[in-house]
Amino acid sequence: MSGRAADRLLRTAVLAALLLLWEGLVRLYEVPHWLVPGPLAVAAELWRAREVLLPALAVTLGTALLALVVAVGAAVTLGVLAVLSRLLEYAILPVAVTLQVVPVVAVAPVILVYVERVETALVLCAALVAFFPVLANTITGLERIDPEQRDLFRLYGASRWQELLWLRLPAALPYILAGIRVAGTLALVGAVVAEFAAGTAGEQAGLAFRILESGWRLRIARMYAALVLLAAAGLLLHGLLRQGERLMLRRLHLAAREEARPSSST
Amino acid sequence: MSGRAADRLLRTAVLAALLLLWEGLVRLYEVPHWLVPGPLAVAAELWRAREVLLPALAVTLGTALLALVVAVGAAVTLGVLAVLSRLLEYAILPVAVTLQVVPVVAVAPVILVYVERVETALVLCAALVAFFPVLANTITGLERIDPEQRDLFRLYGASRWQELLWLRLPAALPYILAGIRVAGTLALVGAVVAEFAAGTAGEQAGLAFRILESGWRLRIARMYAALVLLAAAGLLLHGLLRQGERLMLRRLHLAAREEARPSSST
Amino acid sequence: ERLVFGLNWVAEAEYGGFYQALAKGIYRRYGLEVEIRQGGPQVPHAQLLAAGRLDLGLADNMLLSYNFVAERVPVVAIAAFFQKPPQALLAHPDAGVRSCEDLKGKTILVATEDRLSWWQWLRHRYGLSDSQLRPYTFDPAPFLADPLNVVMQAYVTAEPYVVRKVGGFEPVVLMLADAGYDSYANILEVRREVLEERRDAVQRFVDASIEGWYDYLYGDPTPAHGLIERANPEMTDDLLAFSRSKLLEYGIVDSGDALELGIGAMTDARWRSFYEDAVRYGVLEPGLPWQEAYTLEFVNRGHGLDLKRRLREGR
Amino acid sequence: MTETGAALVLRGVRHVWPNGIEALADLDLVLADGSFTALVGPSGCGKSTTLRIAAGLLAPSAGEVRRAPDGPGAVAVVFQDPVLLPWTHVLGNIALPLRLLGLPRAERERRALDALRLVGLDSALHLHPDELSGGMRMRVSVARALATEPRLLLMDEPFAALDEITRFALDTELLRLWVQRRFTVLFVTHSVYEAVFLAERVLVMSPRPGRIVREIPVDEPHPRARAFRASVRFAALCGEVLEALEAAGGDP
Amino acid sequence: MTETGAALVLRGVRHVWPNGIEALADLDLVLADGSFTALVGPSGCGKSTTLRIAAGLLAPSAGEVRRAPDGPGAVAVVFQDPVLLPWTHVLGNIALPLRLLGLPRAERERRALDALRLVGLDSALHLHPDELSGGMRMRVSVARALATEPRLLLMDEPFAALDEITRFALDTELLRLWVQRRFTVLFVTHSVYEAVFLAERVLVMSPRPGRIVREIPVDEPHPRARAFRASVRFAALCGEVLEALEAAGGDP
Ligand SMILES: Nc1ncnc2c1ncn2[C@@H]1O[C@H](COP(=O)(O)OP(=O)(O)OP(=O)(O)O)[C@@H](O)[C@H]1O
Ligand SMILES: Nc1ncnc2c1ncn2[C@@H]1O[C@H](COP(=O)(O)OP(=O)(O)OP(=O)(O)O)[C@@H](O)[C@H]1O
Ligand SMILES: [Mg+2]
Ligand SMILES: [Mg+2]
Repeated sequence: MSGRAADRLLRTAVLAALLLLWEGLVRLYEVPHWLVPGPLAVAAELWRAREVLLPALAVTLGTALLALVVAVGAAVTLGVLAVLSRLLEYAILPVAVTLQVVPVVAVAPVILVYVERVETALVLCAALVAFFPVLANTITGLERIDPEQRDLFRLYGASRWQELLWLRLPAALPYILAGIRVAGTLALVGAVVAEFAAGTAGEQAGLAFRILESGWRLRIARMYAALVLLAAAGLLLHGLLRQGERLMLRRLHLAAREEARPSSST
Repeated sequence: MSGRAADRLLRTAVLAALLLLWEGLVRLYEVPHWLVPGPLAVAAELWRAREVLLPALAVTLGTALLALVVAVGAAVTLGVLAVLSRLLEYAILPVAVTLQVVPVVAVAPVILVYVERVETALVLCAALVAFFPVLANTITGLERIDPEQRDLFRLYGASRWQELLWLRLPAALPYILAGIRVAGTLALVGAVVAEFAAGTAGEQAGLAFRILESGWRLRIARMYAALVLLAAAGLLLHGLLRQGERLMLRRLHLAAREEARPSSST
Repeated sequence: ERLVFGLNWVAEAEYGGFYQALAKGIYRRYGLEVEIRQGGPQVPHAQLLAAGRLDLGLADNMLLSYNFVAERVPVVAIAAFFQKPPQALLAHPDAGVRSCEDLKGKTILVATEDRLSWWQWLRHRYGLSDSQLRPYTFDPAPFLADPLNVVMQAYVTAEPYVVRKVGGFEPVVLMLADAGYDSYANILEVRREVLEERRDAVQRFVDASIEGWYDYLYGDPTPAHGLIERANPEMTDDLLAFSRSKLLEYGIVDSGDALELGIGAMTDARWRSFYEDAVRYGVLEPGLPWQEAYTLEFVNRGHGLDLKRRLREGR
Repeated sequence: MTETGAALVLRGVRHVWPNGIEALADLDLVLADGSFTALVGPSGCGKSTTLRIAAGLLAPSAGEVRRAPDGPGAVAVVFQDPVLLPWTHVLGNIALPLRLLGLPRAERERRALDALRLVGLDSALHLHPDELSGGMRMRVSVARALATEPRLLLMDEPFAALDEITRFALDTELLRLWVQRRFTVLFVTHSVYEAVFLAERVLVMSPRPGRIVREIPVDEPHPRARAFRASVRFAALCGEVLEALEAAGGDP
Repeated sequence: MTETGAALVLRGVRHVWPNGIEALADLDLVLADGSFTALVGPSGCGKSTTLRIAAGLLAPSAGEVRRAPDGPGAVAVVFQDPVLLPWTHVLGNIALPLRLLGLPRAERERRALDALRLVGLDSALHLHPDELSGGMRMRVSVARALATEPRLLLMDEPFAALDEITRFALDTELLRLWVQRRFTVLFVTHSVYEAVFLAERVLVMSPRPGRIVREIPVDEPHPRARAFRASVRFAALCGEVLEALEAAGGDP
């Protein structure tokens, strides 16, 4: 069995164990079904409600992905600007922290007034949730460069832009990518929270609506089914981003190499 | 004027400029006061409502700080465990991503049902919001160690724990601290969101309650006053964490040194 | 005897009777030590009630009561403190909206939650469409930003006050009750377990609350208002007085069956007809044992009618 | 040489890096216990790779590696780069392996200070690596290896960053220690003179792929006097190594 | 030496690091345009610090620094560490300064390839720094500096990580280039032999605090033959430098 196959097996086994634990706990403590249903009940409901939940997932995922792109684009741009000029840093950081700290429900009304399309408003709200970790990591990464490498650039008269493009950005990549990985899941939860706050229902209803609806109707199994879908989407997104991160860092020879090592004896 | 004083002056000037811009925009576009009030109106309201808002801020800040401690503790512990054992990693990451992706309002019922004290429930909810960036950065940092330094530890028969304590953790510190900085602001917004979900009102009401209540009553100036307080708290927290981060990294000789450099000629 | 009673929203005049009962010691007189817990927009009220975190709670409308049955959650409705739902639509006087017939073509702000309840009634009765909807976040700003084209949902007890104060105009009010949405509101719900084990205490709570409501509506509301303001400092005397006057004006608490049977009154006919409407509009599934959603054994006894008479005469 | 009683045996060792570069091909190397061997070869021929395989830090693509004794503390390596931990001072860096090996605190301090004195850095005790010069860093690395008192010492150009005087002083100290403790040494150096002055035999590697092409015994008894460096025999031996090196062929 | 026509002048330069270490005290150094100066001194005496100040990368605590000509491209530095960018290959690393200096693509490639050939790495063109041996990395760094064709070349132990053969070959190449282009060289080395073989004069530094204590002219004309290394004059000069170095005093 190859290492990768073994890895996948282990991963699946752990997941199965977690689900078993969940079912076991629910049964052992006789947790009522309308509080926390067991995974079997949730799975059954997931199957039953698939025609409602999957389109909702698609809507939310679409919002989240768009928001991720917007958030990463904005955060990296702002991070670059903040590092390029102290003046800009002092302007950008307070605004960024403020936007991060203010809950979506409080900004949603303003956004809804000024943005005609609800879909656009949702993307904006979700992006607001996702962008700060990327910004923070980008700034940290851009600032943590090797002083000798920087000397090299100074020596040959590099402009700030050249230093940025050929030194700071590649050197900051591990930080930026770690931030993007966090932003991926945040964009997803941001999309849901935005849906809560901005409230769409009907045919373009996202998962948030299904979660709320199930909550009000006390169809908790369905609510958990929606949450499970959300979690699955989150895991998938996280896994993809992590994989992409690894590939990119390896390509750029920035990965912390794991070399083949001898076993203890031999 | 010393560099630091100049710096502070610049910072203040930029902040003042931002406020001026805000007031200017509000006046120029005649934004109605019940949509976005100008900073002057907000400042007046802040002063008027100080006896309501300041205690609320204290409550929220208390929740946020506790949540930050809990989140950082949990995230670093889990990050360490995930790096120590692949099995644990496969168990921890899905759960962590799930908890990150599921909105607070959806987990709040379960937490509120099982946790007797509302304050404790609030802290837990806020910690849930804050902990993922620390976890992600911790894992990234713990995994990105210098292969030669690792060889050194292997050579002298270091146990996993020794490697962790004396190599991985110090080497990961810049990542962990960047994560904590993000977590600080997230804990704050998390506290507010948790207050929404747990719905504490009355005497121990935090800022969330003031924000919502003012929003419905269209006392938007008061809502903005609450938001301004929140933002100020966020900025303060962020600034403190950033300063602490710098000091710590400098003490450990992990900072990217900025040396005195000659001016272009001389 | 201790009872924890959860509100489904933050403290306001809509709960005036309960606060009055608390403030004037009516509960204590009935041997009860009642703790009132506020709710809020995202507070999982129903789940807290079902899980036993609360002994008694309030349902916003009858749909929730039926949902308890549909999902086999052991919670029952025992009294309806609002005979009419206080929900309404608000329009600018110049928007040309005089009745629900005029809503066609208007943009309507409706909260997500309400799209599953009264919006279905409105939509079916007046041939409206989902495409008219925009989100309502309980913030009237989007309405005020474009009052000639936008119609906003509202609690008749609160938002008209805000609109008048901030928007500077007296809005047209369309009561949803008049549009055929005849749900009870502020429905007192209790877990079956509590009902069976502490039947007597529950009855005393209902009776004391009814007295509280009569006292609040027809007596001096100051004690309740004091408590409400303490619980929710954003409340003002002004607003509370406004809300209370609307409760009286629209007969939200005391009208219809309640005039005969006392506050809290419920009838089988109303529960049946609402369920049938809900099925017709696709909100609930047919075939539900809908009678299990409620019990009439605690109300309809004319409790407090003499108190009401005394209060009115005293004035 | 027999393999019994050998401190290190590499048999038919081959190493191919993931990028396809064949760093070593069929390399045989036996170090008798207590012997002092120098390894020279052109840049990029595979000396560092050999050392890492010998230390057990890199698994060869093929071949056999044996160390006796083995286990933590038996082998010490001076890497080509200093490989210091930036977050602790010189003393902490030197004490690290001693801590890992579980030595008591007092013993750690004594050994660390001894080693620091040996490399002439007792005054830099509390400086951090980023406050040291290149040569000082390398000396810390040497002190760290010596402090563990290993049975097998693998050194990758330990003194390349040092001036002639310091270098010679450290050469002499190393020899003194070796005569005293008789550990086994594999010493990679670029200085032919250093190799001949220190070692009992000099191995010459050739590149592409790396293997050992020449073995030159240096039969001068230890301790060696300074006069040896001025002797005709020394010059002749250096000449022989240089010739072998030239024949091995480097890049330029 | 007059200061007019000097490529580099350091006057009364003093440097104290933030931790209080006085690395340089009242250092005077004048490099005539087109001259070749070697700088030797015990480990930690301040050679690298001097070079960084000379290059304009570090502001001295006191004193005056002048370079002529100055500006991007006029000065090139070979740092003591290779300082390569890990995310680009050898060619990219060498072409980087040329790109920063705004040279057209074709010119960049030509110069980079020439420099790589010079240091014998034309076969490693597309390898990344983490795939190179220590000596190869250092040669990339040298090639990077040479490719910019600077007027002032500051080198900090550029060949310390190289074997004798490669080192001598590169010494010779460097001299050939210097004779051809007549740029100014300040060459820090630990090899007294290398210093005497290459330079027109050898400066000896003493530590704590660092200053120049001896200047030894080497009046052998360039180009120098291999025979110079075997001459008695060479040996005598080396002896003189070694003596000065010993007098300067190092750490051990
Ligand atoms: N991590 C690596 N990945 C790929 N190739 C490598 C790696 N490390 C070394 N090499 C290649 O292996 C060969 C041998 O490298 P090694 O470091 O053993 O040489 P060396 O003899 O120590 O050279 P030097 O004297 O320059 O230090 C070189 O050709 C180099 O390009
Ligand atoms: N960044 C720094 N901070 C503090 N002290 C430093 C720093 N860099 C160097 N030093 C100190 O300055 C002195 C001179 O260092 P420098 O690197 O110039 O020595 P060097 O002559 O190049 O030595 P070597 O031959 O070992 O490279 C040393 O004593 C060192 O401890
Ligand atoms: Mg090597
Ligand atoms: Mg140096």
